[in-house]
Formats: sequence, C-alpha cells, structure tokens
Amino acid sequence: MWKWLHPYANPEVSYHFTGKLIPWFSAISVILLVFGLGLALAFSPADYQQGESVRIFYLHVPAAMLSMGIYLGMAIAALTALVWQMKLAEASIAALAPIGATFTAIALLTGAAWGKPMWGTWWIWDARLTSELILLFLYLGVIALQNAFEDKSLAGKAASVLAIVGVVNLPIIHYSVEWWNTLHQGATVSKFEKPSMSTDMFIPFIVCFFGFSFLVARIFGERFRAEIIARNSMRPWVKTLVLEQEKTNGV
Amino acid sequence: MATQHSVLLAADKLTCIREDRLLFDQLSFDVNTGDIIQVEGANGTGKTSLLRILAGLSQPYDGKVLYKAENIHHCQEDYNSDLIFLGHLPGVKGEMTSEENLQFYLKLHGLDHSLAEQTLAEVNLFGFEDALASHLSAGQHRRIALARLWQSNSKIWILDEPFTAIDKAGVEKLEQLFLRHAKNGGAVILTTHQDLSIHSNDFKKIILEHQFI
Amino acid sequence: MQTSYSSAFVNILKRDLTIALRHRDDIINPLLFFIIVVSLFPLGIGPVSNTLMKIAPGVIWVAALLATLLSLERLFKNDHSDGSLEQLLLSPCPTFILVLAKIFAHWLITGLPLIIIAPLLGVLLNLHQDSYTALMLTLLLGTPVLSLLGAIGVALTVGLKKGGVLLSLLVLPLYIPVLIFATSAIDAASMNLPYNGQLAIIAAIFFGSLTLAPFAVGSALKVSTN
Amino acid sequence: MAFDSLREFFNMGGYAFYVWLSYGFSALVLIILAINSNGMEKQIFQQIKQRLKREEKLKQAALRRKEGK
Repeated sequence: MWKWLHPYANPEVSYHFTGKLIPWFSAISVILLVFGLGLALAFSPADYQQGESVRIFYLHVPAAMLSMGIYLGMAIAALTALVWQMKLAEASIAALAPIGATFTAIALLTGAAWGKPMWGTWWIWDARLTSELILLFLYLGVIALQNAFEDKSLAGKAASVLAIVGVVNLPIIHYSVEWWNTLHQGATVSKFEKPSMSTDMFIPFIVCFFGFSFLVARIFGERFRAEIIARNSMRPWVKTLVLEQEKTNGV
Repeated sequence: MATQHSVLLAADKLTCIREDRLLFDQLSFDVNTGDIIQVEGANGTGKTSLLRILAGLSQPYDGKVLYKAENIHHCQEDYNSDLIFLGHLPGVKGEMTSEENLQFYLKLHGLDHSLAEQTLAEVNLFGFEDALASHLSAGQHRRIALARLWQSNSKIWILDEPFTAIDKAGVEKLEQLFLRHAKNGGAVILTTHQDLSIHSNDFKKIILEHQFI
Repeated sequence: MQTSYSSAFVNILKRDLTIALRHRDDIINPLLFFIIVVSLFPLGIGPVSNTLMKIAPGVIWVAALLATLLSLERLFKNDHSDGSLEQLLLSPCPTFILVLAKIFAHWLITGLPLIIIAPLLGVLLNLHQDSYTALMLTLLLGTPVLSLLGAIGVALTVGLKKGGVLLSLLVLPLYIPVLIFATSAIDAASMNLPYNGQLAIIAAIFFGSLTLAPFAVGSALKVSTN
Repeated sequence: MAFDSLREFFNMGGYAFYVWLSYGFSALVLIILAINSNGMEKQIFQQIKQRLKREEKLKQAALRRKEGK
C-alpha cells in the first residue's frame, strides 16, 4: 500500500525534490504576499466600528490559522515517525516547530496590538489569545526537547511523542480556556465581534493566507533539506554532495 | 555436541549510527542454541550498542533482530521472558537488601523467589542477605545482578562486561555456568576485555572495527 | 512460567513503596514545599481575609501543581541512573502495567499526602466553609492526572543531564485544564452552586489520561533508555 | 484605494502605531526566520566538511599502521 510513497521516503530523492520546489514556492509566495498585503493595507475598506485597525486582521488571522495548522501537521508527521519509523517525518518535525512558533508569536503580538485600541489594554485573557499563548508554550517545549538531545534520531522520537501528547491535549486546553473565559469575563468587557467578512475583505484575506502558506512551504523546504543533510551526514551521497559543493566554491 | 543447533536469535542487516558516527553497517549473524559469542572490538566500536540493540533496548538505524523469525519489537513479551540482559549498570536498589533486590527480579520474571537466599550463597554473598545494598561494594552489586543467572530459565543471555569488578574465582565460576547453560541449549552473548579461558567448539567471536565512510 | 499481570503490578508497587518509606525525605520535602508556598501568599498579598478567601482555591491548586512537579523527577530518575529502568523494560510484563504501577506508587507517595494536608491549608487561607468537600474531591480526581501527565514529561527528560527546567516547560501547559476546572469547581461550591459538571470533566480527563498516558510514557521511556 | 493621500495611508486613521507595529514585527520575525533557515544548510555542510577531514586523517593513520605491521 505504501509502495508509491517509497521513492519519496528516500532522503536523497526528497532532498533534491524539495530543492526543485523551493524556487517555485518563493516566487508564488512573493507574488501572493505583495498582492495580498497591498490589498489589505491600501485597498480593503475600513471597518465601520474598528476603522483602519482592522488591517491587522489580515496578519493576525492567517498567522493564527497557520500556527494551529502547522501544529496539526507536526502531529501527523509525529504519528508517521512513530508508527512507520519514517526518518523523514522526524526531520520534518524538526523543520516545522520553529516555523510554527514564529507564526504563533506573530499571532500573539498582532493580537495584542489589535487589542490595545479595541479593548484599551495590550493583553487580555481572551480565550483566543490565551490558547495561542499556550500553543506557544507547547511549541517551545517541542523545540527545547529537540535541542536537549545530542542524537538527532533520539531527539526526533522524543519530539514525536511530545507532539502527539500535545495534539491530544490541544482541544482539551482550548475548550477549557474558552469555558474559563466565558465564566470569568461575563459582560463586563465588551468583546468585539469578529468582523463579518464581506467580499472586499475576504479576497485580501484569502490571498494573504495562501501567500503565508507558500512562505511556510518555502521556509519549511529549506529547513527540511538542512535536517535531511544533518541526519544523513554519514551517507556517501552526502559526502559527494559536500565535496562537489566545495569544488564549485573553490573555483 | 549432539544437540541440534537451531537458531535462537538472528541479527538481520543491522546498521547503527550514534551521534553521526557509523558504528556498524549491514551486520548479520545468527545466534544458535549452544553458542557462546564474544563481541570484540576497541573502545567506541559499538559493542554496547550492538548488545542493547539485540536486547531490544535500542532501535537500530536500519535492519532488525529476529526471535523465532519474528521482529523482537513485535513479540516483546515472549522475547523478554526468554532473555536476560545485564548492562553496565547492575540495576540494584541501594534502599533494599540484597535478598529483596534479587527477590524482586525473580518475581518479575515469574520465578520462585524463595530460592533467593540460596542463590546469593552461590555468588559468595552468603551472610549479606539482609544488608542494605547501599552498604555493599560495586563488585557485590554486580554479584547480586549476576545471581539471577543461576535461577533463570531464559535461553538467551546478553551480558555487557559481566566480569567487571569480579574476582578470579568468581570469573571461573561464571565461565562454568556459561558452559553449562550453552550445553543445556541456551546461548550467551557477551563482551569482555578479559580473555575467556573456555575452549569450546561453539565459542565464537564477532569483531567490530572502526568504520570509515 | 508467566507472571500474571496483577502480581507484577503488586510487585513493582511494593518495591517502590518500600524504597520511598526507607527514604522518607522524598515524601516529606514536597509536602513541606506545598505548605511553605501556600503560606507565602498571605505574606505577599496581605492578611485581609476576603482577598485570601477569593484566591484560596487557585493558590492551593497552583501549589499542588508545583509540589507534584518537584516530586516528579524521582519517578524514573533513580531507576534510570542505577539501571533498574532498563531491567524493568526488559521484564516479561507489558510496559503499560509497569508504568501504571510506578505512577500509582508515585501518587500514593506524593498525591495522597497533599490531599490529606490540603484542608489544613484551606484553614490558613480562610477558604469558604462550603468549599472543603469540593477541594477534597477535585484533589482526589485531579492529583492522579498530575502524576499521569507528569510521568510523560519525566519519561521524556529522564535521560538528559539537565532535564529539570525542561520538565516544567513540557508538563505545566498540560496541567492547565485540570487547574481551570478544579478551581472553578471550588469557586462554584463557595457560591453554593452545583459543581458536578466540573467534577465530571476532571473525571473524564482522569480516565482519558489513565488509558492514554501509560502508552506515551512507555514509548518515551524507550527513547530515554536507547 | 481606501486612502486619499499617502499621509492618510501612513496615519491609518489614527491607528498608525498599532497597524505598523504589527506589520513591522511580523516582517522582522519572518526575515529573521528566513535568514536563520538559509544559514542552516551552510552551517551543516561546514560541519560535515570538518568531519570528513578528520575521518580522512584517521583513515590515513589506520592505513599506515597496517603497513607498518
């Protein structure tokens, strides 16, 4: 059943294959982001309640969605790594975690910067921000655990276990935080409504979202390649690669 | 010997990589009943890693270990009940007496734990049964761990440096035990820096060398 | 001869309890820590009884989290450093059973004393008189969860030289749901509101972690003894 | 175009600080991430090169020892 996957499970093939994809991802993400962020900053309409501050939305929401999506992807990779002993899946966890953490940090800061004019305070223990904060902790845990091991393959396995434990807990944490928030917040703080999405807003949003997604793909590709090399450094094909590179640099 | 030599354990194309170093590549061998196998090699060639992979404690980078033609990670309970592994660390608890320590392991393997006292006498620990292990020496800790060998009905013994901190008489006694175990259809895989004095047709060596890529 | 699972469970449990009883500081120190942390709050915040009453559930629970965290390392650390852990993993009994036995022993040694001493700390913090039952019930259901989830963290970090700080980074986020539901149950009790909902959720978390955590611990231990 | 002048655009209806802070921070973090990812592969190549040199030395030494025997 897994035979068709087999060529891609070969580190050398994946290394070169990812290398071919990277320029495409870069080009697509640059085009989409220039277009999307241009629309978001200059052409989309201001919100009748929030005015121009709504432009933060085009950063905050894609970043928040990606931060969750990347964690999910990491957990799927972790499951593959543990169940089918796929070493490439371990490499992709290592590559994904820092990217996910970065997007979580962006979602948090843009959320705070959006909250200040809306709620009058930088930080509010709002359900979405709180779960985002905990998500950041989970990411930092995976990264820290990954770095704590000397041996790359052990690091990958440990991070896989943690990522799976995290993904099982994530819905529980999210639900508990949401419940806790409604319990404590009551009606004292005016929660602002999610901006209802009109087409003028949806188009820049979706373009930005895909732009960021391709950016993620590109950065992931680069890190993934580096992780593959680091994990296969004792293989002959890496040796030839290194020697070749030295030659081209030397000339 | 007239015993039929059936395969107890098979290493199938084992590859081991530790911290970017290739320790061994595509290593295959069989362990038959009646074998005594000494794994030899300089420091850092992967003797301990090989033994830990065979015991199922470590995962090889590639390849598998087969017990009764099945991957040991798929029949772990069966394999574990037919295995004794003694590593560098004796696994002896300082807070318990030597008898309690031995009894715990015997019970864990479903063996008769009332024989613990008698077994301790075999390894020269007579009179130390109710001494807390924290008051005993490193050699005595190792003897407590080795005492399990006298009671075990496991066929496969994997022993990492069993002679460390053991005196001459003890080493001789252990060698006799290994021979008896092999004759009874068991197998011993061990590492040691001492030369074994046993002469047996089934005494084999696996030599590990530094690998270069 | 195969050992039956229950006798293996009892065997390991007995061993861990024997060791703990001969090493009594391990039981007493986290307990002292628990008491001292709780008594720091009135000193830091001021002895106004209304404020204390308001923060009491949260303070007791946060202190319980930290005390458990402090005691977690003992769960596998000594076994790892003297080689018993690999012997346990190589025993014919399934990893699930032995992990469960060790976690249960840990709970008996650290969780249970916390529950027993908690009402006393409730008095110190002027806890609302209707809240005591809720406090005890949430601790009874919640502390095993702390041991179970914490075991995953220790199992992952036990092979590392400096696992201590990392352990808290890994484990504390996982403790958040228990903290939220437990304190809210105690709050609800102080207002004479029903709190079975919160208790039911904590119970669900307990059973969930009881069935899933030992598997995670098992695979984490295999990584750590590698 | 939602703005009449460039000045209005930069002013963001009074929310300039928050909007530009968000965009600025995001850009900064993503650039750092990109640079870091770019450097990773080079760094690992460097390490492998060093190791290859060391292994080569060890190999030579081993060969010489064999010949000496």
